[in-house]
Amino acid sequence: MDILRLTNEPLSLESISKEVGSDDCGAISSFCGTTRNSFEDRQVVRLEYEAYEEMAVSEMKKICGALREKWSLKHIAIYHRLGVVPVGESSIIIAISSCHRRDSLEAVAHAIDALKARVPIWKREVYAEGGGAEWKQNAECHWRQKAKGS
Amino acid sequence: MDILRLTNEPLSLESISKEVGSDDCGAISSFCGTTRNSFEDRQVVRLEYEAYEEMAVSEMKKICGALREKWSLKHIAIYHRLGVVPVGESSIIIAISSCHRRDSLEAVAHAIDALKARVPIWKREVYAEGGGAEWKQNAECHWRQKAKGS
Amino acid sequence: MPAAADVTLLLFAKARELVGSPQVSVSVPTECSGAELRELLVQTYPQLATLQGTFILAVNQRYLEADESVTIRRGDEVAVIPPISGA
Amino acid sequence: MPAAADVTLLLFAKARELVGSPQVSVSVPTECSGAELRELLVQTYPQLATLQGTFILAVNQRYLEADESVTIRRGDEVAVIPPISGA
Repeated sequence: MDILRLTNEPLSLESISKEVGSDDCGAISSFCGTTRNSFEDRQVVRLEYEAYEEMAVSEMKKICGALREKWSLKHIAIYHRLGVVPVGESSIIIAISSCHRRDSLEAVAHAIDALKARVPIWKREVYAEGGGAEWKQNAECHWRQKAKGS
Repeated sequence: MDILRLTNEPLSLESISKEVGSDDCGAISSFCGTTRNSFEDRQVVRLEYEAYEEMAVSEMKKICGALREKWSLKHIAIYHRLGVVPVGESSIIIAISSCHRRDSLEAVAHAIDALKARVPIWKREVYAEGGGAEWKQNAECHWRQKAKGS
Repeated sequence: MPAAADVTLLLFAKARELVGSPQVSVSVPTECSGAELRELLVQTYPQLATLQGTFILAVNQRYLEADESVTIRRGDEVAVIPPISGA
Repeated sequence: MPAAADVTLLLFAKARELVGSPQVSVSVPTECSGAELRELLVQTYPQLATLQGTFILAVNQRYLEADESVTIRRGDEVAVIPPISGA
């Protein structure tokens, strides 16, 4: 089962972890991305996220398909938060269950990389003290890399 | 900060994750090992764990030292449950925070491997329907591997 | 004149800010490449010029590579996608 | 007779079940290798024979390799450690 959600609500690692839990699997690996309080010496007040929602979910489904081709996984949950995400709170939680830990550990690392490369979600970083705001770009964005290479 | 605990109480991924969270770090990776309901076609009723507690904590500290030599980590939490762990509940939670995700993702994978190889904790698997109980052995136990090699 | 189709153009993040709207209607050729379509959109919306070279397009929620050809029909959804920054 | 010391012997998991106690007092040589100490403990507690070849020892909470020499003092803590199965 793939559980893919875009939500404006705070994310709960406990409940997402329980969603992927299964009595016949012994491993749950997860990754939690949170809002940091600074970026290159500038104080971050909050992040604001927006998404091309339908396409984001579609791209997440493709990621799940690719993960399942490579690893033996039970459940995959990918939750991305939209709207304002204050400092210290989670913008992304990925949790994956498997019978053997290697599968879910490797799959989680791959999932976050793939999400940062392909899922159409954008982050605006808002700074303190009149420092303004800025749309960010993932280093992993899959066409930024192509542009660099050409 | 290293948070190392052996406890007979249920483990909470949410609260352990919060313990390692930090406003200046954007990544928390975690691993959760749970009691599976079967082992090689036998139905497992529960697991029972015991530890050489002082040495277990000492070995966990060594693991943390090794992790910090290789990766840039903020906080490391390793919680292992002792006593009875029913099916579906967690026996181990490892959560690690870092500024960059690669560090905590790789460190968690390494931590669980190192724990299974070196930390003196033992698991007794109790089976259903008069199937008895059995002390288990990790494939990763560091001297089982040496014995095989010689 | 090659055939054209009226489509919905979705704009996100910086693109939305530059154009001043999250979506507009626009006429595009029914047969073209990603690069051609991108060029045409910048001509139609010069405000996107500062993003040129960094944005990519999606047609009906599917990424369109610069060297890829696509058939577009009336009512299709085209999206301007600036470099992503999810998670 | 080489010098001897009385130590606390801790027993865990299967070893505890075999010997029937979590800890006992035992006299061991003050200088020996891991292999020698293990051999002596199996002689002292034949119940451990079924674990021979699979257990390792720890002295004062530190693993003792078979080919490693150790100095043991009165009151030290020696542990019989069957193959581990944590997590």
